[in-house]
Amino acid sequence: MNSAVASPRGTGTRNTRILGILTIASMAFLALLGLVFSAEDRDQGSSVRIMYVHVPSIWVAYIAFGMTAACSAIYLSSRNRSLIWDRFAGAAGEIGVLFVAVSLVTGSLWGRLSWGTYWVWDARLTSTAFLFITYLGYLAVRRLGGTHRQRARRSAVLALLAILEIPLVHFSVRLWRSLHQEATVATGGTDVHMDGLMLFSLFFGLISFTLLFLWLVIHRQRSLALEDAMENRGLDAAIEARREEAVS
Amino acid sequence: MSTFEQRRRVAFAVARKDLTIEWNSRILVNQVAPFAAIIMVLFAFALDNEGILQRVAPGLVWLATLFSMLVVIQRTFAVESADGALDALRVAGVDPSAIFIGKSLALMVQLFALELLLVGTAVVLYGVEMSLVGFAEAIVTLLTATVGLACVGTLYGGLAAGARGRETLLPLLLLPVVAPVLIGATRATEAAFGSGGAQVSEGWPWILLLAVFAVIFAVVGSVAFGPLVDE
Amino acid sequence: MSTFEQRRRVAFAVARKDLTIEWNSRILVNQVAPFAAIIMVLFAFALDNEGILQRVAPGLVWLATLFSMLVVIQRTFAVESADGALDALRVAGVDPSAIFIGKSLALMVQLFALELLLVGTAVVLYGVEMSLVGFAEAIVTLLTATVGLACVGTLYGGLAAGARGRETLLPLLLLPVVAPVLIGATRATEAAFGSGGAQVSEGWPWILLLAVFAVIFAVVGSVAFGPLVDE
Amino acid sequence: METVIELKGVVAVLGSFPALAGVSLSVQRGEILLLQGPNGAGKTSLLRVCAGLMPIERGTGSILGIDLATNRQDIRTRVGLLGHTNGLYLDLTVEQNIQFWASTVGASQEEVANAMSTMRVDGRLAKVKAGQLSAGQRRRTALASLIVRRAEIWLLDEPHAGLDAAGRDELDALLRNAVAAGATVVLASHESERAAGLATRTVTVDGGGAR
Amino acid sequence: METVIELKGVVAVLGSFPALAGVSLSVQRGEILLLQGPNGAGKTSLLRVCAGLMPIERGTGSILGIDLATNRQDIRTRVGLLGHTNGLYLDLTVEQNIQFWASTVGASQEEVANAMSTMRVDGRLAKVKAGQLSAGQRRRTALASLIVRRAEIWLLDEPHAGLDAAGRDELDALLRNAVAAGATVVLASHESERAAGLATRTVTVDGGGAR
Ligand code: HEM
Ligand SMILES: Nc1ncnc2c1ncn2[C@@H]1O[C@H](COP(=O)(O)OP(=O)(O)OP(=O)(O)O)[C@@H](O)[C@H]1O
Ligand SMILES: Nc1ncnc2c1ncn2[C@@H]1O[C@H](COP(=O)(O)OP(=O)(O)OP(=O)(O)O)[C@@H](O)[C@H]1O
Ligand SMILES: [Mg+2]
Ligand SMILES: [Mg+2]
Repeated sequence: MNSAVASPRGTGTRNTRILGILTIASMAFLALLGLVFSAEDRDQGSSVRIMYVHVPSIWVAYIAFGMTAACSAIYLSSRNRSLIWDRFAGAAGEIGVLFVAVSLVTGSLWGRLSWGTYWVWDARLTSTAFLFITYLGYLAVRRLGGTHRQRARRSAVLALLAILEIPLVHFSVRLWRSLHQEATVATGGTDVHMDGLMLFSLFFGLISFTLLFLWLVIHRQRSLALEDAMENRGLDAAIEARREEAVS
Repeated sequence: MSTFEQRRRVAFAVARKDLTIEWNSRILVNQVAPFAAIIMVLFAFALDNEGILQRVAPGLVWLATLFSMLVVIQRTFAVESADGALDALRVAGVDPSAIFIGKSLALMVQLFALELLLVGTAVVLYGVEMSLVGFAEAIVTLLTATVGLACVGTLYGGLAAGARGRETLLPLLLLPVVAPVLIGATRATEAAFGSGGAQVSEGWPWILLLAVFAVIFAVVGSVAFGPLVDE
Repeated sequence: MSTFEQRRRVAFAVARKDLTIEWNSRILVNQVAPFAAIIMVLFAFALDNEGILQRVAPGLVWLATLFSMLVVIQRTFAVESADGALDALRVAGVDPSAIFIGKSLALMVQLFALELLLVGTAVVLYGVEMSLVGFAEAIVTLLTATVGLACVGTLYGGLAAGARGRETLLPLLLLPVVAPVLIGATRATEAAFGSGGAQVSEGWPWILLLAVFAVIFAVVGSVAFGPLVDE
Repeated sequence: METVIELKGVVAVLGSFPALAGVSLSVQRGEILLLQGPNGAGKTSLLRVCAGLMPIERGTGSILGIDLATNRQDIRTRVGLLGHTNGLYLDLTVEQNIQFWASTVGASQEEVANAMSTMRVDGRLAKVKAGQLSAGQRRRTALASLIVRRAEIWLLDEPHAGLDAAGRDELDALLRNAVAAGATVVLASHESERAAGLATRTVTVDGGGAR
Repeated sequence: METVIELKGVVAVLGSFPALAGVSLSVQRGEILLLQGPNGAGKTSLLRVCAGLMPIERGTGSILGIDLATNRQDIRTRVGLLGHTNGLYLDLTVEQNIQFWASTVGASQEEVANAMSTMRVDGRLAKVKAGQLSAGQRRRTALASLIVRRAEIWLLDEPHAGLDAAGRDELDALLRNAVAAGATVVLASHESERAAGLATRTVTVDGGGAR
């Protein structure tokens, strides 16, 4: 953490640059897979290609929110309450929100193509929207103000509550019979009705999006650390100025 | 009695102050707008069965506007009474009708921004396709409805502001009065959206109704705000 | 840490205080209840075409409950922060989980009364005919939904109470969380009312969902209220 | 001598309680009148009646020659009241607060700057939101925005409360200047030594009456 | 001598402003410590830190031997704070307010009655809603409900403000009694003469530090 703080030029290190190159390469390959190699779907035609963005991005969002919750739990249970966990939680939360947004947008474009409408009030779609809003609320609470520790504790508790929304989203299709695709991949069953390359592309998409996520989170965490450090330095100056106020 | 020039100056000062407060606190942008969007989602969720939703979309836009308006008005008067500023305004001899006009103006700006967002959401979510005339009609509807809503909201908001338990008095006073706006704006929006096969031309009489409402409450408000709030 | 006995005493003291405040000010009876009734009428205005209303009556009951709940919660925390009493509570070292339980209890009582009224209105206005089992089911639905709503409302109400601009943070936090209650309670009520040919027996799984929600938020709230509100 | 406040047998109620139970009082231009009396005596209510905020139930009164029963709106443009609360917008900065009051009465930028430096809420504080000020700083801001309103009668409810030692002296000087410029001051206070040194006359309020 | 408050280099921030910029202070049991200093100096913030209400950003501190950084909830059960606001429920009567606080700590009916008569909010006032009281009567009610909370350290922010002459004397007597019974008092005040007579020691707070 402190290496990033020490280098004033940016949040990159050698390792993250490697990660970044990997991410870009795998993204490029994913584009090839999705747009060129994989076949059109029998029913959906070319529009099925949206899947390689839509599905990995929501799964990565789950991972992100899971990470937010895990880091929050670690923060709350650790003895020394290191703020690094809070920053990881916050960074993952922000990027998770981004990925949900991507999934919402691609999903509704896909919906336009395959159902003829951008949006229906189906359980999966609605619960995804609620998930999005819940984490917007989480980010709003992070910005409520107070000391870093107040922010960390408050938002950690909220993150642990918010994660409860994910099972709701995931199982919503089964709870309420809905238009949306039932869970076909992540059911744990054996009867996966997807062509091999499609499945491979999907999982490859998951991997590349996860790489992208990790890359973003590390940078975001470091920039948050820099912000905190700046604030600390600002506090030193502010304390000096405050002492000068004394009339003596 | 103050001159016209004075009154204009004070009204603008009040409006500027309210908008500055919004600018400083960003409540509308950060919180009311998401709230309004959530309301639309909740409605949809509670009511969606068998395609009811598409037909009632314009009604939902206006219901969401009304509920968000309640929040905005409460906030705009909470700001006045938090530290007794309303008393200070009254005792500064600021002309009540200027206060009314100023606060209504600020409320109009905020409401209009909110409605644009809501209508935009509805257009995107429900796949509404509007003609150019329909679009113009929608804008005119928003404008006239907003003026009426802002005036009546300010009037009753001011009345409720003094009372203990204002969180609950305001909706009680306000909701019955705005029912006509709700109907008129919904019908006009239906015409603009073409929901349920409505024609664009069917909207104008409703807009007229909204305009009449706006004028009535702008005038009544300027006159009645003093007596209602002051005593 | 306080003993169980202490905590119980404090929780009851807090609940009694909140109910006394309601008794002294009669806000619920005089203002929230009429507000809720007006909401139901407004819905009817905005939505009534071709018999939609009858089908969605249970949804309307719960939407009206939710919106009134927002008002009641805002009021219950406005009372705490009007003169800094929340600070006083905190510095008196009153156990946060006791505060949570006490305020939730008081909120439950108030919400339950309100819901009885709303359901009664719906039954009378829409001519719902319930079997005895349906009636029992309706009551159980009200009870379980109320516990969940009161707990989650108190939790987020407390969080929002400290913040500037609390009028609007609360709905943002609250609405996505209560959506499951809204669905569950609506479906259970539909079963109890027999709306759209629903069977009474279809309601119980939903009631189970409501119960799970209530338990989760009662437990989570008791634990999380301190950290969320206190710091 | 010109009589600026004239009350005869004024009764004013809060709810059903007669906070003022028959007050007669007359104040001349240029006086600094101190209202003293125990808690709940009716000092605040008396000031609010004089400001035209509280309606009177019985008796008659006139402020600056304007009738209290019928013309309260006109009275208000000519008096200034500092109550127990400060009347600030907590989300506006100190400067924005004072600017707002200045623009309602048409006061100049110079007057604003003067008022702020008189009450020493300029410099760093000018850009701080009123909601973030300390208690005394809020009181100072309220006084500064009272200054720009240029009242003919200053009605002050415990104006010293919350001010620091220097602020008290500044306030006293301010009031003496205002009186020298033709204003009249009525203030309620429990700090008898300090206020007695400032006041030209003392009236004791008790049980809703004045002596 | 037992040290009940011990602060070392405490920094506490409001927003991003260091309201306390390194305060060191130690208070012994039985002292009546007066905090003096100009507006905005940090007196209120210091009292709130000692009450466990405001978290500290840097430095260390302990109250009654309990660590301020980790154990604020435990501190709060043993101190009592009267802030600039009164912490009353405006829709409850005076008696109901005090009863409520009594029932949170398990105080008896007798203690309630005693506290009410000590601060003279019994009789007619007992049944008046707190929201309808005069400023001084509210302050008295807040003090009465502080009495029933039986704190070991009393933290008082301008407790004299708003009280009438008799009330000030009653408050002084109350504090002296509390100290005689083993409590410690820290109070902030701008009324130097009155407070200096009461205090056993004076500390000047300025620019977020204490001397
Ligand atoms: C705005 C519209 C949409 C939203 C918000 C949305 C949301 C989601 C979510 C949250 C998941 C993850 C489910 C989970 O495993 O927990 C998902 C998966 C999926 N979505 Fe969508 N979706 C939308 C539109 C569509 C459309 C139009 C299609 C295709 C017709 C589609 C096809 C899929 C598929 C195939 C999966 C993978 C299912 C699985 O194996 O679990 N989605 N979507
Ligand atoms: N609704 C009511 N019912 C009963 N008594 C009331 C009501 N409203 C106000 N009062 C009483 O009216 C009086 C108001 O007095 P006022 O505020 O003018 O006193 P004050 O002289 O300013 O006191 P202080 O020095 O404490 O500020 C108080 O005694 C209060 O208890
Ligand atoms: N968000 C903020 N930004 C800038 N300054 C702030 C902020 N919040 C608080 N302050 C400053 O912090 C200080 C708080 O001081 P505090 O309330 O402790 O003073 P005090 O000694 O009690 O003063 P008083 O005698 O006026 O009550 C004030 O100077 C105030 O202006
Ligand atoms: Mg008074
Ligand atoms: Mg202070």
